[in-house]
Order: sequence, then C-alpha cells, then structure tokens
Amino acid sequence: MPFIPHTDADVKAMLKSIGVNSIDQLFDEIPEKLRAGKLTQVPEGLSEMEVTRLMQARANQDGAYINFIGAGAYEHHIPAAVWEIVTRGEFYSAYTPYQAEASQGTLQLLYEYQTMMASLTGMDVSNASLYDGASGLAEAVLMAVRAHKKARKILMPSTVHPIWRRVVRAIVANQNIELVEIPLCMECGNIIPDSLKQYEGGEFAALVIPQPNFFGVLEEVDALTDWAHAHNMFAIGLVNPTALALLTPPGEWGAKGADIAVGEGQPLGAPLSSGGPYYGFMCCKEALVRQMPGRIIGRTVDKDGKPGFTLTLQAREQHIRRSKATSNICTNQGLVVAASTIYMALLGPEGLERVARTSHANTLALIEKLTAIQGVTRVFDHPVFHEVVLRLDAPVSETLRALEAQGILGGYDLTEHYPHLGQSLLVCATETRTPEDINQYAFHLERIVSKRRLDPPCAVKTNPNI
Amino acid sequence: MPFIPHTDADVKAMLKSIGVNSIDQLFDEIPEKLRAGKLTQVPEGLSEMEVTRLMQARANQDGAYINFIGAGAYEHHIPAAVWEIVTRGEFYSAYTPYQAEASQGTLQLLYEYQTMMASLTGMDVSNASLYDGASGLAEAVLMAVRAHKKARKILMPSTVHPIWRRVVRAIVANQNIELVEIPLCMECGNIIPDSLKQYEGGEFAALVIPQPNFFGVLEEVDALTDWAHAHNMFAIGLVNPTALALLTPPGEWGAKGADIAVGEGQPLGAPLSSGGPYYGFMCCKEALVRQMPGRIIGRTVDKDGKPGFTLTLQAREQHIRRSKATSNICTNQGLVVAASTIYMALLGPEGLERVARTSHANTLALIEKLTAIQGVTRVFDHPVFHEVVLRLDAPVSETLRALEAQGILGGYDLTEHYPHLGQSLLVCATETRTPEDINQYAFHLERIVSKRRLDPPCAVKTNPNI
Amino acid sequence: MLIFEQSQPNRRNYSQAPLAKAEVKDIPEKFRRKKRPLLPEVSEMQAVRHYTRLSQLNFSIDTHFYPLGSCTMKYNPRACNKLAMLPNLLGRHPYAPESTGQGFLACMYELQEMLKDVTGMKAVSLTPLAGAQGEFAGVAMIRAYHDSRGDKTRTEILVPDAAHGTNPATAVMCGYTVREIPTDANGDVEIEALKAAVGPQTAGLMLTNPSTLGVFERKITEIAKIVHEAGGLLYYDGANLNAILGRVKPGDMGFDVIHMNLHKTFSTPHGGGGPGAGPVAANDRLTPFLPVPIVGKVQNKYLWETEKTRPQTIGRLSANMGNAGVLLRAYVYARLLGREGMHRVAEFSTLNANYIMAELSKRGFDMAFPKRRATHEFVLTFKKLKDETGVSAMDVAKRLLDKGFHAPTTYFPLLVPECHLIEPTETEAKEELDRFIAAMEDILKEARTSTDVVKGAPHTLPVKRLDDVRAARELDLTWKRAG
Amino acid sequence: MLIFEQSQPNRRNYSQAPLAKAEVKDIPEKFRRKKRPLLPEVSEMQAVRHYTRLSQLNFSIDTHFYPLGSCTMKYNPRACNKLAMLPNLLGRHPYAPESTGQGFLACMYELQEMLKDVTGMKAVSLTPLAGAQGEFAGVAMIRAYHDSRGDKTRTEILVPDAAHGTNPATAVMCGYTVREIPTDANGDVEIEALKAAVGPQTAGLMLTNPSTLGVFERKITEIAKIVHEAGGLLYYDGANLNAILGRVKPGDMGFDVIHMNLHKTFSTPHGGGGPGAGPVAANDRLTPFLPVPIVGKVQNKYLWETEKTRPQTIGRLSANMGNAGVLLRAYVYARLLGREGMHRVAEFSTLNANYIMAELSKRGFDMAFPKRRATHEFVLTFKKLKDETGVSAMDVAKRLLDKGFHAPTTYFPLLVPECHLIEPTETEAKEELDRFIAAMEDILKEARTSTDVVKGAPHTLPVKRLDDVRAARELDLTWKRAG
Repeated sequence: MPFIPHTDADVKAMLKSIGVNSIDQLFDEIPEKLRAGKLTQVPEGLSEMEVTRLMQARANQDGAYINFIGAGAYEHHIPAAVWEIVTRGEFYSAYTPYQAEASQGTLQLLYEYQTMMASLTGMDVSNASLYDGASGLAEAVLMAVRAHKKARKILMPSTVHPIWRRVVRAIVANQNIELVEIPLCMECGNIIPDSLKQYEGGEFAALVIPQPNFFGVLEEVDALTDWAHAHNMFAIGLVNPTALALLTPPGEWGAKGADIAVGEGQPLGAPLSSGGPYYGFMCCKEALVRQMPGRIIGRTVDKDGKPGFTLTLQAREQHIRRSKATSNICTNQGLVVAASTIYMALLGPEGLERVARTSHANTLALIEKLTAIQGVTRVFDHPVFHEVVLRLDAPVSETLRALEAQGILGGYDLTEHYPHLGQSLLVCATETRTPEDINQYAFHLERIVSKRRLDPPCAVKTNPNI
Repeated sequence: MPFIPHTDADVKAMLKSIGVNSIDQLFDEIPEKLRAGKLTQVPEGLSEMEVTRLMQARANQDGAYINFIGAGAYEHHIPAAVWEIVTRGEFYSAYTPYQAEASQGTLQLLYEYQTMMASLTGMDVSNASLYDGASGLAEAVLMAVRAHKKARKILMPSTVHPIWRRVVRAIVANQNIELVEIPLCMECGNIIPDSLKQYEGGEFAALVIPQPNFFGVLEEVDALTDWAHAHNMFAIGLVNPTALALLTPPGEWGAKGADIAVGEGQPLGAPLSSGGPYYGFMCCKEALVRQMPGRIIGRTVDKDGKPGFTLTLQAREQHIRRSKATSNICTNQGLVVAASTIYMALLGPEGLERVARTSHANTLALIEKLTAIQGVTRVFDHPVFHEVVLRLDAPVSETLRALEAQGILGGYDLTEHYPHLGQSLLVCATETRTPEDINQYAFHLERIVSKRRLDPPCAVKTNPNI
Repeated sequence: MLIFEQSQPNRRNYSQAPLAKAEVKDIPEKFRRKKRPLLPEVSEMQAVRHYTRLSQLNFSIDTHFYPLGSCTMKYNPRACNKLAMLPNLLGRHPYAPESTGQGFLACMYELQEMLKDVTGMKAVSLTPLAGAQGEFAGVAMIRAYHDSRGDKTRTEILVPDAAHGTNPATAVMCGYTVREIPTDANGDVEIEALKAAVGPQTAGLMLTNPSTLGVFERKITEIAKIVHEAGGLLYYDGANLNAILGRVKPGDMGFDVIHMNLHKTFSTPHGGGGPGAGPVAANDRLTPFLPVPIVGKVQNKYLWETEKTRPQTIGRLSANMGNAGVLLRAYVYARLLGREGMHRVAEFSTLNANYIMAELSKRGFDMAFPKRRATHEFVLTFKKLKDETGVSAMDVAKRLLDKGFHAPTTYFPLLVPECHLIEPTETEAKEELDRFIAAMEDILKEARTSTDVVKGAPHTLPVKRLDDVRAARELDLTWKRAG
Repeated sequence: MLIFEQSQPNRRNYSQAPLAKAEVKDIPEKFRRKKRPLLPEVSEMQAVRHYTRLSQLNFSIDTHFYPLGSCTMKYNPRACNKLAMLPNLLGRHPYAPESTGQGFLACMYELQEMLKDVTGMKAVSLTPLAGAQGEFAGVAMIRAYHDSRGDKTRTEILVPDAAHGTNPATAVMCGYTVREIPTDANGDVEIEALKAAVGPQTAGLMLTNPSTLGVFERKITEIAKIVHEAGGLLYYDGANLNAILGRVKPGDMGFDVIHMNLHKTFSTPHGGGGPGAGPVAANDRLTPFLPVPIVGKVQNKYLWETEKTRPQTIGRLSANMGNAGVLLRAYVYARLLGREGMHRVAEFSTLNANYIMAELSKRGFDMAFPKRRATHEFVLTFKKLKDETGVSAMDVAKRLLDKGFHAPTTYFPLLVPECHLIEPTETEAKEELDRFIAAMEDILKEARTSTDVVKGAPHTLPVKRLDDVRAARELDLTWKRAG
C-alpha cells in the first residue's frame, strides 16, 4: 500500500468510530453492479528502485542530441538554482492560493512575475499565466472578441506557427469565431502591410501580429498595429519573450501600442521536456483587464495595514461566474511561472539581452556556415531574430534523418505545413550551441548533401554492390 | 565578477566610508613583495552554461556500469526524497549549529540520528558522526587508548579492510600506538577465537572485531568480545549498518556487549560518488561518552522550559580544550548524516531488514551462478553477509578488464592485499542488482574464463592471424 | 520585500549569461528596444535567498495537512519529480523525431493504457493541459459527435446545480446553452427535473460522481439511461476520481467521455496552481473525436497519431502533446501504485473522510448530508454557528491556519450555506486526522468563548486577514518604481 | 515533535524497500538480531513533511546573512551541487578502475593544478576529509620530514596563542608538545618571544595569516626566517585563505605546507557542520610526504598515485580519496570563478569587512584592533558594554537572531574579551551590510534602554535561550520510548 500510512490498528479504530465493520461497507451506497471495478490492465506495483531503473532505461533510450530545432520551443541554459528552488516542497506541493494568508510565497512571486512580464512586453498588466502559448493565443482571440463586442472575425497571418493556428481553431471554432488567414510575402517571409487593404471594412475584432514570426522573420509591427487600430480592431502581439530583450515591446508598437500581448513562456526557464509543461503569458492594457482570462494577483493590505498579496478580480472566474465566466480556465502553470520568475531574476535585463544577442549571433554564424554549402540557400531576404528558413536541393526529411544518425537534430521540416516553400527547413542556434556544434552541423550537412549530389539515390539503387 | 553583487556605485560609497581611495589600499599592511600573488595556472572563468556542458561531458566519459564491487562501499537504492530534502538550502548551506536557537532543524535531526544509530548498534549513545568509517576506526582506537589509560597496543585482525588498517596506522602512528595484526584462518576467512591465546598478557587496550569482516565472513563476535573483556581490553565493534538489520548489534555481543561500535555510514543513503562524502558513525557505552570524539547533541530546555536541542559536552572539543582535546576533529559530515537520518526514517526497521535480506539473497544467487562455472570456486566455507570471496583459475586483473569491456565491474581484486589467497576477488550484489544483471555477469564470466581455458594467451601470441 | 526593492542598476550575475556580449548589427534600429525592461538586477545569492524565503511563507503538502475539498491534496512522491527530470527527458525537443523519443513515448502509451482501464473507456488522449481543457475536450467531442451525424438541434447542455463552475463555463465555450438541474435534499440529482429537462435539444449532461456534495449519485444508471434515450451523451467530470479509483469505473456508470485531473488522482504536483493535466477518455462512440496527438504503437514502434490518421478529431489543444512532464510524473506514480495500490486509493481516502465526518459529528458539527456516507470528501455547514455567534465558515477556516492546518474549501459547494468541503485524501495518517479534529473542536469552543479570536484570525501567519475588496477596487497588479 | 513520536508499529513505506521479503536461511541463529532497532515507522509523507519542517527551523546562507567569523559563510552556487550530482558521478564506485573514471579524475587533477597556483606550492593532495585532517596531514608531514632526516630531537610545535584550537590539538595528535607564542597589542606575533622559543627542539610553527584576530601578520617573512633558521618548518592553517585568495600566496610568505578549507574559500556547502574538504599543498621539501592517493597524469591518462609511487607518503587518511563529491563542487566553483574571479574574492571580502568595521566604529562600537585594517574579518569587543550594562557579547549575538541575522562568532579569538568575530564574505550586497549595521546599532541602543530585551533574547525563534548547562549535566543524547 504505497503512500498509505494506515496500520491495521488504525483501520480497526477508525472503522469502529464510523460504526461499520469493513472498508467495503463504506461503499454501500454505490449500486452493487458498479462496484466490480477491478483493474486488469494496470501492472503490479513496482518499488521506487524498480521504477528508477525503468525510467533511467527509458531516458537512456531517448539519448541526447545536438539540437538545432526551435519552432516555438527553445533550448536555453537554465541556471541550476531555478529548478532547485522551484521544486522545493513549499512551491511544488502547494495549491492555488485560495487562502492568501497561507500562500504569500506563491502570491508575491506571481505579483513579481506580473511586474516582470508587463515590463518585458511594455504593457500595463499581466495575468498569472495561461496553459501554453498556443492556447494562450486562442484566449487572446476570445478576449478580443469579448472586448470588441461586435466583430467575430480575426485576421490571422500565415506567418503564425501553423500548429498554433490549429489550436486556436480547435478552441474558438465552437463559438462562431472565424479565423481569416493572411498570406505571407514569398520573398520577405512576412506580412506586407499594404496587402491588408483587402480586409478593410471586413469587421474584424483583431489582427494577430507575430514578432518574430514563425520563420524568425521580423514583421512590420508598427505599421500593422497602426493599421489594426485605424480599422477598429485590436492588435494582438504574439511575441517571443527572449526576443523582447532586443526588440521593441508590443506596448510600444505603432502610435498606441498593441492591446494584448501573448506568447509562449517556455524560453524563460522551462526545459524543452518533449513539449511541456510550458506556459502562456498574457499582458494587456489596463482598460482590458477585466476581460483578461486566468488568475490575477493583486497587492493589498491586511487588517493591520501591512502589504500582502491576494487573488483578485475573481468575479471574472468560472467558480463564481459559472456560465458567464471570461473563460473556463482554472489552474494556471504556477510552477513553470515560478521557474520563469526566478530565471528572469537571475538573468536580469543585461543577462536576458546577452542570451538574445548570443542566440541571434549563433544562428547567423550557423547560417553563414550552412549557406556556404553548395545547394543550401536562405529563403527569405529580411531581418530575423535567431531563426532562419533554409532551402536544400535535397529532400529535407532524408537529410534530417541522415543528420540524426550523426547525433544532430537539424531543424524543423517545413514541407508539411508550407509545401509551397519547397524543400525548406527552419533552423535555430541558441546561446547553448557552441562553435563546435555549428561546425559539426556544417561538416555533416556538406557531406550528406554533396554525397547525394555525387551519388544520387537512384544510382545507389541500381548498384547492388554499394 | 561571479557572485559579487557590488556595483561601481556601491564600491565608491564603501571606499568613501572607509576613507580609502581604492580597494588596493585595503591591502597596504601586507608587505609589498608579497602582494604580487597573481594567478597564472587558473584558467579564465566560465559561464554556468559552459561549466555545465563540461561537467556533463566528464560524467558521460565515465559511463555507467553494472557494479558488483562492495569492499566497504555499497550501492543501495536511495529514495528520491532523501537528497531532495538534504539539498534544501536550510540544511545544505547552514553551518555547525553554534547558535542553537537558530539551528533547531539541524540539531533535532542530529538528535534523531543519534537515537537511530544507538539503537541500530545496540549501544547507549552515539556521536553526530566522524569523517568516514576508516578514520572513525582510528578515532575508536585513540578513544580506547585514552580510556584504557595503560595499554597502547591494539589487536587488529587482518580480516579488517586492508586500506582502513593503513588509515588507522597513518593516524595513530605518531602517538606511539602499536597495531598488532591477528592472522586470519585460511579456511573460514575469519579469526579463530582460540588463536587469541598467544596475545594474552600482552597489555592491549582493545580488540577490533569486524562484523561482517572484509571478506563478508561473519566473525565469532560473542567469543571475541568476551575474550577481550576477560583480558582487560575494550571490544571495538566494526560493523556494516545495513547488516545490523539482520545481525546481532555490537551492544549485545557476548556477555557485556562491545564498548565502542564504529563503522562506515555510507550504505545508509550516501551515493557511491567515487568514495565520498561518506561518514563514520560511532556509538559507545554511556560510561565512555566523555572520551568520545566528535560533536554530540543533547536535548535540554529553553528558559520557558520548552524542549530544545544543543551541542553538548563541548568541553571535550578542541576549540575549548585546545591541546588537551579528545581529538582535533572539528567539522563532521552533517549533510551526509542528514541523508542517513532521512534514509532510515523512510526505510524503517522493516525496510532496512528487507534491503539487508535482498542484498544477501542476491549475493548468494550470484555465487550460485558463478561457482557453477568451471574454474570459479568459493574460498571460505563459513556464513557471510552479502559479500563473498571467489577464486578464479585465471588472472583476476585480466578477467576484470574483460568484464569491464562488457559494462560490468566484477568485484574487488584481492591479489594486492591478500596475495596468499591466490587469484581471488571479492564480489557483492546488493538489492539493486537484478536477476538479469546476475545472469549477465555469469554469462560473460563463463565466456571469458572458458575462452581462456580453451585458448590460453600464449597460443594467441604465437598466432599472428588471431 | 519585493525582489525589485533589492535591485541595483548594473548589478548582475556574471555566471548566468554568455560572458561575451555578441554584436547585433543586422537588426535595423526601428525594430530595436530602446528602454530596458524592469527585470531585477540582483546577485545570484540575492535571488536564491529571496525565493527560498518566499517559499517558506507557503503552506503545502510537504509541510501541512491540506484538506482542501475537491482538490485532492495528497502526497506527491518525490520519485515522480526526480525521474521526470532525468536529463535526457528534460532535454528532448517536442519536435524531435519519434525515433529519438521511444522511451518517452513508451511511457505515454502505457499511461494511456492504464487510464483506459481505470476509466473503463476505449481510448485516451493525454493532450489536454488541465482539467478545464479536458472538460472542453469532452464537450467539444460531444458536439463533434452530434455534428458528424448532422444533428444540429442539440443546443443545450444539462448541468446539475451542484457542479463545478467550470462545467457551465465549458459548455458555453463549446457554444452550448446551459440548463441547470436541481439537487434533492439528500444530494442526488432530482430525477423528475432531469426527465423534464431532456429532449431533442439535449446535447449532453455533465456530471461528477461522487458529486461536489461529497456523496455518490446513487441513481447514476437511471440518469444515464434518461439522457441516452433522449439522444444526449454523458460527460464525466473526473475531478472526484480519487473517490472511486480502482472501485468504480465511469465507463460502467454509462458515461461516454471523461476527463481526469492527473494533478489530483495521480498526484502530480499542484505547483501553486498548476501545471495540471487533464487527459480525456472516450468510449467507442466518441473515440474518433479525441483531440490529437495520441500515442500509437505499430510493430513495437511508438508514433504520434495526428489529424492524418484521425480525421474526425476535434483537433489540437496545445502546441505539443500536453504537459508532458506532468504526464511523466503521473506515469511514475501509476507504476509505483500498480493495480493493488490503485485499489487502495478509493478505500483509504473514503475511510479517512468518513472517519473525520464521524468524529466531527460526535463533537457537534453539522453535516450537510448527515444521513449519507462520505465519499472521499464531505460537506459540513456552519450556518447554525454563524447565526448563533457571527463566526462564519471563513473565520473558522482562517483560524485553522493559526493551528497549522490549511483550511478546507470554503463556500463550495454553493448549495450549502457557510460550508466547508473537507477532503483528507488517503495519504494522511490517523494521528494527523486526530490533530485536525482536535483543532476543529478547539475552534468550535473558541467561537463561543473567544469569538473575536476566531473572527480576527489568522494571527500567526506572515500577514493578517487581507483586504480582498480593496485588492479588487484599487487594482495594484504590478510594482512601479517610486517617483 | 520527534520523528519517533510519529511512529506506529508496523507502519511502513512499501515503495522504499524490496517488495518481496527474501529468505535468509544460511545465517545461523546465533548471529541474528533478536529485537528490531528503534527506527521510525512512518509513511513517506510523514518523513518528508517532518524533515522539510525541521529544515525551516534553520538559519542558513540561502535564507540569512551569516557573518560567522572564521567560517566564511559565502554563497554556495547551486550549479556546484547540481553538477556534482550528475548520475554517472554519483554512481561511480571508489574502487572502480581508473579507466572508468577519466572524467572524474580529470576534474581532480585540474583542481590540484589550480590549488598549486593559488597556494604557490609545488604539489597538492586532495585526500584530507576536513580542515582538521588537513592540519593533521601538514604536521604529520613535518614530522615525517624530520624523521626522514633522522632528526629526532624536534619535539615541539610552536603555536601563536591566537591560533585556532585545532592547531594545538593537531600537534598533540602528531606526538608533539605545544609551545604557545604570545601576540602583541596590535595582533602581531611577538618576535622576541618567538626568537626565544625556537631551537633545536622546534619541529615547526603553525600559523594562519591573516591571523584569527582579523589582521595580517606583517612580520611573516621575518617569522619564516627565524623558524627556518632554527631548522623548523612552517605550516599554514588555511582557514583564512579567503582573505588572500588571488592576492597573496602562502608559498611566497615562506610556508612549507598548507591546508585549505574548501568549504570556506571554495564555497562548498557547510551542510550543518560538514562534510568539508581540507586538501594539503606542499613545497618541494615536503612534497614526498603528501598523503595518498594523489591524481597523476601520464600520457594524457589520469591515474592514482599511491604508496607504490610515493613511498615516503605519510599514508592514507580515508578509505578512498577524500570527500570526492565536495571536491567536485569546489572544482565547479573554481571553474566558474576562473582567474579573475578568484582575484576578486580577497578584494571584495576585504572591502565588505572594512566597510562594516568603519560603519560600526562610527556608531560607537569598540574594535579590538582599531588601528589595523580589517582583513576579510575583524574583531570587536563588548567589554565596555558588558561592564556598563551587563549585556554580554552572547546577548548581542542572540538579539541579532531576533533581527534576522545569524550571529557572528562569539568569544573567539580567546584573546579578546566579550568579542565578536565578523566575516561578511564577498557575496553579500552593501544593502545587506547596511541592514546588519543598522541592526547592530539598534541593539546597542536597546542594551542601554531595554536591557532585559537584549539579555532575554532571542524572542522570536523556535525556542528561547537554551540551557546548555543542563544539557551537559543531565545528558539526554537519545530518545527513549516512554514506559
């Protein structure tokens, strides 16, 4: 009975107090035919030692690769202190701070997080997190529709992460919200502001503006924001938080700034971890705060006038508003947010900027090496942040498989979602990639691509001796 | 300037307050020619990211092996909770509890540890730890000499760990203490009590009694203890703490019990970790407590009568007694003791007994498999605990090297310290070894030994084609 | 003190960022940030000390009994955390190929299989990021099912008035209107009201069983029949799964789809409010609509099943497959418990709840449903106490904090006035329950003898009772530099 | 509450031991334990909760400023812990072959090389398990040196009266008698007394510089000359190395052998009293006598140097090579600091100490050596305060606890009455020092205005002032079951 402390004597005493003869009797209100719920497919329990061995074997099986994939999840160095503190029992095993007086640790941390995020995005306020960047974007869309009151259409550039767009669709589709896709410029890899004319007068609630966009390419955020405002729609900035150490924050885009800023918080201290847990951050202008979903922490005072922190604006939430809530969101990603808060405190503005600069410089160094290889070209001719699209004169999927055999994850294959870009892939080298990593990638890519050029696969097939 | 928080403004303000112009000036009392202590062999600093990468590479280089070596350091499963709690900053980064009121966490834990160890060894009292088992044995020897007052000779069986005996020698040699070695019985692998007759009347301060001994063999502890007491010497029990879950504790040996119990605490929750940090435990009879070295925690009350814990019997210690101290020991192994305390609390008496039983049963299973191989025999015909000496008809060192190539550490080579035992090695399979591990060992050993029998190395050398 | 108040311009951690400052020439000035963000400028030690100290201000499972009803605050085994954080598992990119994730995917596949058994369902998707997303997935699947049959008339979701607030909120997110079904005096759904409510407009019913009232809905089979006969489907809110784990399977009760809060029943950490994980399980009828990705297995290789192989899926709910690290923790927990361990969960969580209920009843506390068995939790009401002394359920809750216990859930379920919802979970020892019972008894006495002490509680925490009204009225959501 | 008071017979953690109970038939009954040991029988959560709560009762670097003189309580970088605990490093058996430890041995070799540079010595042995063992090694090496020359007349070790208590204790352990050398009013060794003390009986001198008085021994070169000319050797007690790291090398001062407390200068954790690590470094003369094992390097392979290659070694001090995991932490720390980082250590620890000394002087505190520079620490005395108000150095120390600061070292050095030895280290920020200074000033005021508050301190800690006399008189060293 793992984790159950009861001794036989305890059980006996407790049953006696309750006035029953057996634990079974406590289930006597359940219709008998439902009580046969024996498990058959769950294996026998293991000791911690056995599970440890099992999990180590599983982890070893997965190996460790030199990673050049970004595409929304970025490998950054995480200071050792971050998760050593986050996994302290007091943070790890506490719940939502419903009893504020007994949760000042979590609450103050979240208030600090809100301050950091609001400043990083240049917005007035922040919530205490949403589930992840993709679902956070969906929440931003819902929020814009709620706040706009009239329009239910959203302008969604095709330069937004293709899977995120699917997530938004899945979440908002049932509420009669229409996502209208804006095509990208095939030369620059971003949205040409002038091309938006066609949507004027179309009754849109919001324009989503990614910065950088999925291809790493910088969008003309000032023009796009101003255009959105000029046409009575909200501007939703979709941003990478590391990039914000270098790039203009959404709050300062155009004349009035974006209205909502949203994004994936993972780069700030969350490990890649096969995709989660991450978190979505959301910030907005003060005027929209009561439309914002998710938990929000406020500073107040106790009855002696001493400052303290508490959940606030709960009137928006589902446990009070029920069917009239701003969202059904309940939990947030508290622990990951704790990691981000500590990450930002450890890095500071200078540190985060250095991470951004080095990530960007490494990606440029990678591109320089790779595009020096015959048959490898850069697709878009426009400034980027730390991520670039390359085109190969060989099939991307085969090339990536050949790189994988050398211990290298060579990038994100764009052929499924952007077939019109040809054999393209998205590569990224964060600050964690060394010059040696980059050289290795270039060395193997050259070998693979040139081998293919000299020995095309069909030739291989016809010669059974090779 | 890693870890230094001073801004330029801070430095300026501080220098002004001190009344100097530069930090250099603060060193002006140091003779100038001594101030040129520039470092030349220390490399430039690295970022945490770089050091992380370096250390991961170093750790990868060392690999992971299936381990059958014991010989004083045992691979046991350590519950995940142990080091997650021990490395909490409050335990990890606190110092010796000089200010008891601000250190009740460490102090209470150590009091609990003392209670557990005293009970495990069957002794009256325990100290709060010594450096390791080997130096702990040296301290026990010094303690016995101090308490005995007359004799300065110690009877030290050759069945005690050979390296530990060297350590004892190095530590006590300068105090004119003589270690007299008792030879072992070549059939049983232990000390025959009757053989001690020759030492009667020799003025010894103590007899060291290992249980189990270095070969895993059980000693006749009752007879040995009674003999020691009959001849006016202290009995020092040298014990494996895991074994104590199964074996008679030193406090109950013979008619009066051992006087001092000492041993290596590593099996109780410390990782192998290339040999440290471990800790030595030491327990003794109440009458000897004021001769015991190391820190000791006592329970007392505060000025309101509330129970609390504090360092006690400090009058023994070097910071008060200086040249008259019982030992120069100062720090203990507090953090590792914290791990052991939590380990014992998590295992409990039943859990520790299961660990001991399974370790023993696994070793027996291993022996059965290995001695079924032609050319592998068990050396001593006497009961053991979880460790056994085997003899091979092939050179041990070559065989171990061949096993290593298969990812197996096959045991501890006895040929250096016990050449008269022939090609022997000491093997151990704790509860962490699975049937599959054991089968693998047997499979590869059979292959290696039989190959050698069929293809002796000289034949290999004469045939250049092989 | 806030971290910002410890910050000094130009203080920084040299070890925590690249030592060389890389030049960035190719990003035009117009895209560049002009003003540094307000991030703390502190030393590594200052940050470590600050957040270590902050952590100590929290109550948590690792430090306190935390009988927060409906939240299942049970022990989070440390092995789950340690093993989910093995370096290779942490380092794996979500878009790394399946070939580099066979170990991870094996864990996920096996977790799916175990959850199928636990729920009595046919298929599982692990992708929902939290309970509320699991709920959303469940209702969206119901909608997709009706849509797939061209059945456009079903616009209503039935929800008992005792349901979690997320239920109606979710129904609305899926484009449904909500009709509430009343509860009778014994905590069961009013069958006649349900019969009256169902019809061709009924898309489905959302229910948790045991209900939020801490009692088992005895007429569940009849309810399922009524809804199914009206053409509706049944969604099971798995928030209370801890009450039945290994004893009763939602599939056997007649549910078509269920979500599970792994951070409750499967003991992944609550983390101060998340991350959670809310897998959904479905019977044959709803399986095609499960959200993707799902882990499949073909010839001993694990792979992602996506929109390609599951064209009727409601789609994706997150950029990747859910909170993978949380799912790994749940997997480790499930393997530690195993079959027998899971059977014990419902037994001992029920034993603990009934024991506290029995002992408190004997001490004069008023149960909301005194004639019912407690499930894994139960409701008591301080209405009489409030009327007599002015001491509210909230006052009692705050006073419990002083005595070293986290408070039960207060003022929920909404149907019971001045209530506490008490859920001890199976991992608390009898001694701890006895201490809690004694503390409650003390407070009951104090309420009559030293009313102000209770009404003024807490007295011993880092702050006294906080002004929530001011927090909402004078919004202070971010710190601003003075001046 | 003690863990034993939460124990119940037959309660146990099923996950933490082998699930099957193996039979043991071959161990005869006479060797078998009859009565179970008194280990706690608690659940995993009870243990986790108990020890988590206990930890919170401690002051520590991670939570408090800890200006404990002579103990160098600086920030312990978390990376050092994390990286020393990488699974392969933790899993390696000490007797595993060198071929399976090239990564580990490389770290140890490089650490040796760095420590040689830091000390200005020719060779290093990492094996001593703690400072006191390092001292022992140093003096034993001096003895081995004289013995190797057949010089049996040298029976005396000189120790300044300001030395750490371990110094004389160690000399005795090495079979020497101790002669104390007095200190002059400015904290320097009395040269004339030294001259009078040296002779053919002098084996060596043990000294720390800066001395325990918090001042640099200015005549060190002269002292070295006097001792060397008498045929003695000089041992440097490295406890105070933080004051000179990267500024002054003990080898340059004339020392023959030195030990270093890596848990001080190299910031490995103090762990509530250990483990430490006390490597020794020696000049050419003493190198042959260093304790083994030492890590050598031959043709790019690392190996153990043992008694075989170092026949004159004083031998072994531990079963393996010291506290390997502590040495790994020191190695990581050294690599993070690097050359420049090490140079800054002495600079900023000295700056911090001098700043507090200056500020406290201005506020009316009495310095033991007002005319001297502080090194990394300094001594102040409350003798006058004690005479005037009855408030002792201990009272002030206890009152500091109430104000959230760990107390400085009290009543050491023994030469200064009613003293505090204050060592802030380089990792504390000016703001923290200012808060400490303000707290000290407050206490000084309280000592005159509310004497009882100070004499009764602490008031806010888990316990009030403890009765140490009773602890030593009525020994209660283990818990016993009642009855």
